[in-house]
Amino acid sequence: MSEYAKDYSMPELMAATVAREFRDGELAFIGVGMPLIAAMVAKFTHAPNFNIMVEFGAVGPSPRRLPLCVDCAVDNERAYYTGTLREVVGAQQAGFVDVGCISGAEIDKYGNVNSTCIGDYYKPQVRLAGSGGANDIASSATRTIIMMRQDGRNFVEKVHYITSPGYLDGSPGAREKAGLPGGGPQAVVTTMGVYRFDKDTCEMYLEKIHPGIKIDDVKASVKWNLAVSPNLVETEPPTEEQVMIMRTLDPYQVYLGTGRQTLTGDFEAFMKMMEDSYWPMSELMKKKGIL
Amino acid sequence: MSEYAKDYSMPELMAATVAREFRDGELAFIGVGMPLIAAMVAKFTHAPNFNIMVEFGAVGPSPRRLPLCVDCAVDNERAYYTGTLREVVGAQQAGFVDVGCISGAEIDKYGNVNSTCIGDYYKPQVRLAGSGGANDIASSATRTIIMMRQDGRNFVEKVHYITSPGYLDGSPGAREKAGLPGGGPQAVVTTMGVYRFDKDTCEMYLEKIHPGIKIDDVKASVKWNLAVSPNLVETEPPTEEQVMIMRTLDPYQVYLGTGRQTLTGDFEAFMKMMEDSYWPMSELMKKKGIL
Amino acid sequence: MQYQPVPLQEGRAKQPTYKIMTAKEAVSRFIKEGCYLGMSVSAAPSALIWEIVRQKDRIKTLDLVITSQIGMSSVLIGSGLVNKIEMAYNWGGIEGEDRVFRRAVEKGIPKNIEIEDYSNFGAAMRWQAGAMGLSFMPTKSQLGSDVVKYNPRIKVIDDPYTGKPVALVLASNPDVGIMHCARADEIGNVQCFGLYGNTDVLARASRHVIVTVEEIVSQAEIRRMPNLNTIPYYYVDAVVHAPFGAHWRESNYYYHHDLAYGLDAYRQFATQEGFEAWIDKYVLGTQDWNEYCKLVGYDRLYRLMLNERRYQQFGEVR
Amino acid sequence: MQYQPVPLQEGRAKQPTYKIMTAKEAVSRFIKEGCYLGMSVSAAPSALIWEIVRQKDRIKTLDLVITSQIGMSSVLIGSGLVNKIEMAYNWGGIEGEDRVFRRAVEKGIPKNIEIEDYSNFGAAMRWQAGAMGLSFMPTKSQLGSDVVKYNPRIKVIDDPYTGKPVALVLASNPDVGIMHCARADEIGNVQCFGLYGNTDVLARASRHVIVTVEEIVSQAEIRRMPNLNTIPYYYVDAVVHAPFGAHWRESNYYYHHDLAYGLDAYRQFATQEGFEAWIDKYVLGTQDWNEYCKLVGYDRLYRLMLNERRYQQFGEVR
Repeated sequence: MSEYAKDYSMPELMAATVAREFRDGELAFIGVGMPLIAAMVAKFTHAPNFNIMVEFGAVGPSPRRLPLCVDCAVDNERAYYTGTLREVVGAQQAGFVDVGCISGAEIDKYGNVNSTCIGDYYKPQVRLAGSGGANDIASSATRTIIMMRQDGRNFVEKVHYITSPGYLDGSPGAREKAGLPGGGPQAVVTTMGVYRFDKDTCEMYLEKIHPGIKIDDVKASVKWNLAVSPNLVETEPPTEEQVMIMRTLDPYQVYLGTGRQTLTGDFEAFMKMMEDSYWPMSELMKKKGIL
Repeated sequence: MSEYAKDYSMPELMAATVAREFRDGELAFIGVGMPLIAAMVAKFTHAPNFNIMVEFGAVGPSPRRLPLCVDCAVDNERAYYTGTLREVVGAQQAGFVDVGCISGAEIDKYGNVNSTCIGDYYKPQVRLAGSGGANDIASSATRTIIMMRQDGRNFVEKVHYITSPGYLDGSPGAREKAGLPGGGPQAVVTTMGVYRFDKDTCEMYLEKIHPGIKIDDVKASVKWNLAVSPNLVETEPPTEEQVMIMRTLDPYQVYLGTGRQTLTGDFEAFMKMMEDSYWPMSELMKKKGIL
Repeated sequence: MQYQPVPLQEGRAKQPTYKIMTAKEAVSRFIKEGCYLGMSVSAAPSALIWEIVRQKDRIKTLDLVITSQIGMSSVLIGSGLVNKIEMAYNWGGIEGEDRVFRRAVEKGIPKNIEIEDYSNFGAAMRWQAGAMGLSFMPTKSQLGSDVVKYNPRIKVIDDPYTGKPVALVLASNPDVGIMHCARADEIGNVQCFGLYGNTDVLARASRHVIVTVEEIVSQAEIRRMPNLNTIPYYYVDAVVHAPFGAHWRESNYYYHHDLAYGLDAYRQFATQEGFEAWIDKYVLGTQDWNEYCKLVGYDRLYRLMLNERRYQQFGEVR
Repeated sequence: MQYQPVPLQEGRAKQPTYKIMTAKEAVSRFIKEGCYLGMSVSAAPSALIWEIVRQKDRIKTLDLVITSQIGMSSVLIGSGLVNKIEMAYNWGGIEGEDRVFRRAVEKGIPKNIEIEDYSNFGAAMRWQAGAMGLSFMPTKSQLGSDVVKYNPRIKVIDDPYTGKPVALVLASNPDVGIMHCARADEIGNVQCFGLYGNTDVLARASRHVIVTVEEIVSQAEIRRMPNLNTIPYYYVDAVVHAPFGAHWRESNYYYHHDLAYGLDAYRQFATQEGFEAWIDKYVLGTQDWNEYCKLVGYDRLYRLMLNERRYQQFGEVR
């Protein structure tokens, strides 16, 4: 077992925390960004038989470059299956996806997530991306992990628009009554801590708090009266190995830092990132016995 | 233009008659048996850009052996597409199939065909194969060609079971009211003649009579009062070339004669048929400019 | 609030583990008494059907669901295993009349069977629905016909968008799906070459899946062309290596239909005594598929293979 | 009785004729004013989108239908061509916030657009329904959410079999579907390699189909592996040879996403002036796709290709 890292960033802590939610042998529905990094960390540490599905039609890729989007050529690299969105989302609707990750701009205490608009739907103050696959994951994945920035304004009593259903109004069996096959939100991992949902009330409560974060700041950033677990613990830091894997896969911190600014318009830097990745990633896979 | 054949059989006449129903550039949904022979004759004579779809997932095969069934490896030979039944039948439901061929044990004057049972459905006197794809073709193909043996008992007032819908009760717009997208039966080609359906009454009438068949015999073999076109003509015989193509493709008369009896248990004869086919078929295709 | 998190549910995905076993083992493990069994037609899973007949005293009864089947389902029907068949077509194709099926339906020999009729597309869409976790699919087939009249599980509704009739078919999720395919790796990624009818959706709809294959390949070979993965590993429970495993039917690019044999089998199936003698010799008289192949003759099987390869080879135009 | 046979109907199948033409010709011929246009995301049909912008004075308005789109739909939106977009996602992915989309929706710049929201699966099943000639498909996505609340074309009904709610989505049949794929023959048989999202059903659902491809191949090459024919010829109207035709996005096995370029484009898209300057230079300032490629630089495109091929090549494991 690797030592805890002494030097790590908040995104790295979040990615490691999400990685620990993934179990060996599972099939996960993963978008790009931080969940993808978390998935690779899980596969390269405690879950070698963990495989991902990528929305636009790939299963079990084993890339040695950083995937750049959910329909990216990199998602295709040494995949078991490639083809259609309907294959992977259809499998999810039928119960074959153990876990999916989503994100959003707002969340409420029952885990309903908004990624569509702020303000009135027809005259939005801010128009956002829309559901993409988030609604599909939240509807049908056996469990859903939500990753969010917690900015003091986005943990709200009522979201402007429910893009991805959590436990809806929190009433018993609300998801089943709505016809939703999936299990609903399992955890929310934010920049402040880790939340779970109570099995009776379906209400979000704070389970873990990140190192260095104060409980009063957490409470102040939530717009409802946040319940806190009597067994509140500090979030486990990433291990050295987890951090090493993240930095091998994403050396420019495209997903875990400011890499996108660095690469804007810099073709040579981008090509160097994509070209240099082959050998260190191949070596890492060899060491881990990953095909 | 090839001369009319002097020597031909009833199945050869029927296959040639069906071949003439197929037009260049069309896409046809074809089972095996006589319709397949007719399709190949069409493609090798007047319709080089005519292609077939085979039910269990093949489009545009260009075989040099006799296909043996709708899910046969031969249907796969040099096909443009192979895969699923849903591709070909889904395309048909969406209107992409110009013409389909079906058969059955019984037919009524509105072209409804039975291939399911004789007698009560739950206690049948004779149980037959069931729909297979016949119902799908009859429902959705832009037009349907029906091939039948006419045995004196099977052109009936009312079929025991409507497996494949024709014009249903013959009332105006009956197919559309039932929700059927396809155009319905276009022609019935039997061992006695060729029938069409009147555009106003949807009733079957005799359009052509086969050489040597007597009109009274035709009428006697039909259980309703059969209408006969005032312009009744004799069915055009097959050309020498059409017959040559049929005999090249099916030298043992598996579909057009007694080949099945010949081949029962005779592995060497069967292998000879499958092996010897390569060269004459290749030569024929070369001559015809068929890829 | 009890601060007990929402409990984990069980997912359906099969794990990427070693899944190669014998037909005997796979049938023993997954096919129970009263099993609702789905089977492919392209290619026909003969090796598994033979093994089911060998284990018929344990299995006792089956409910079959097929789209079309040619010959092979009747081996189960004639063996007295089948209570019910949900189907679009069960007949002999080029081999002609299916006397086994007729005897069962018309005369209850060897026992009565219940039939539920669909069209091919209707039957296929039932697996499509099951594959996607839906309880039905709409179709325009079957409308206006007696297929709808005699099958209460096809519901004709007014289309909520157009107001016109549309026929819904109920999802089919077999307890076990059996199928013969071209190649698989050891964790159960399966390739079908050529036409494969509804094999893909049958695998997706079934709770357990047993696949026989012509060849076992490595995971790297699957990854060489992931577009050709017809059935990803998470659907598959068991992979059985059974070369010539679809005989007397065909396996695209491997060997074609043994028509001389099929016609001869059908001739013997004309009477129940003939059928039973055939089963005694070819199925119960052999211990496994390899013994069956020896009885048929590997020289004969090899001829069928050579002839198919003369005309086609996957990845070539011959 | 008039002895007039039932008249022949017109079928939808496109004929197996020579279909290769330029993007300019294909767009001119098939995309009319007010066209209901469907477009793929994997891969993105950039070469065709650029050409549509070049012909915008003729085309005037479009209604777009997508599942997810990253960047390319916004080139049409920012050019003022789009009246309405039916969508699951329209944003920048890794390139971040889509300011073009935001400006149009929030401020009506360059003009107001109407939005109809779905989930990815909901949007995909609309093309699935359209592909099969059905008017709707059922899904379990979207239930309980505001996607259903604000979209009257999603109907939640009680499932006729289970009594539970199920969400129906209305079929989408675009006037024209545009897509970028790997290879095609001259009659329009098309291969997609790798992941292709919903390209297959978009082609099947659309009344007219324009495909750009990396490579033109012979019919024999298609027949070598007919299982890889993603879009058979009867769906396709026009085949356009456009190597690198998905730039700045990726084309599996050919080249990957040009992230440095995409990030830079998005930086310029932050203002409408920046967007227009970019369009003037890269789209209106070039006559065709080859000129665009020259402007980007074939050396750069070649580097993207080499890098992709270092990691993957169709038919190999690298």
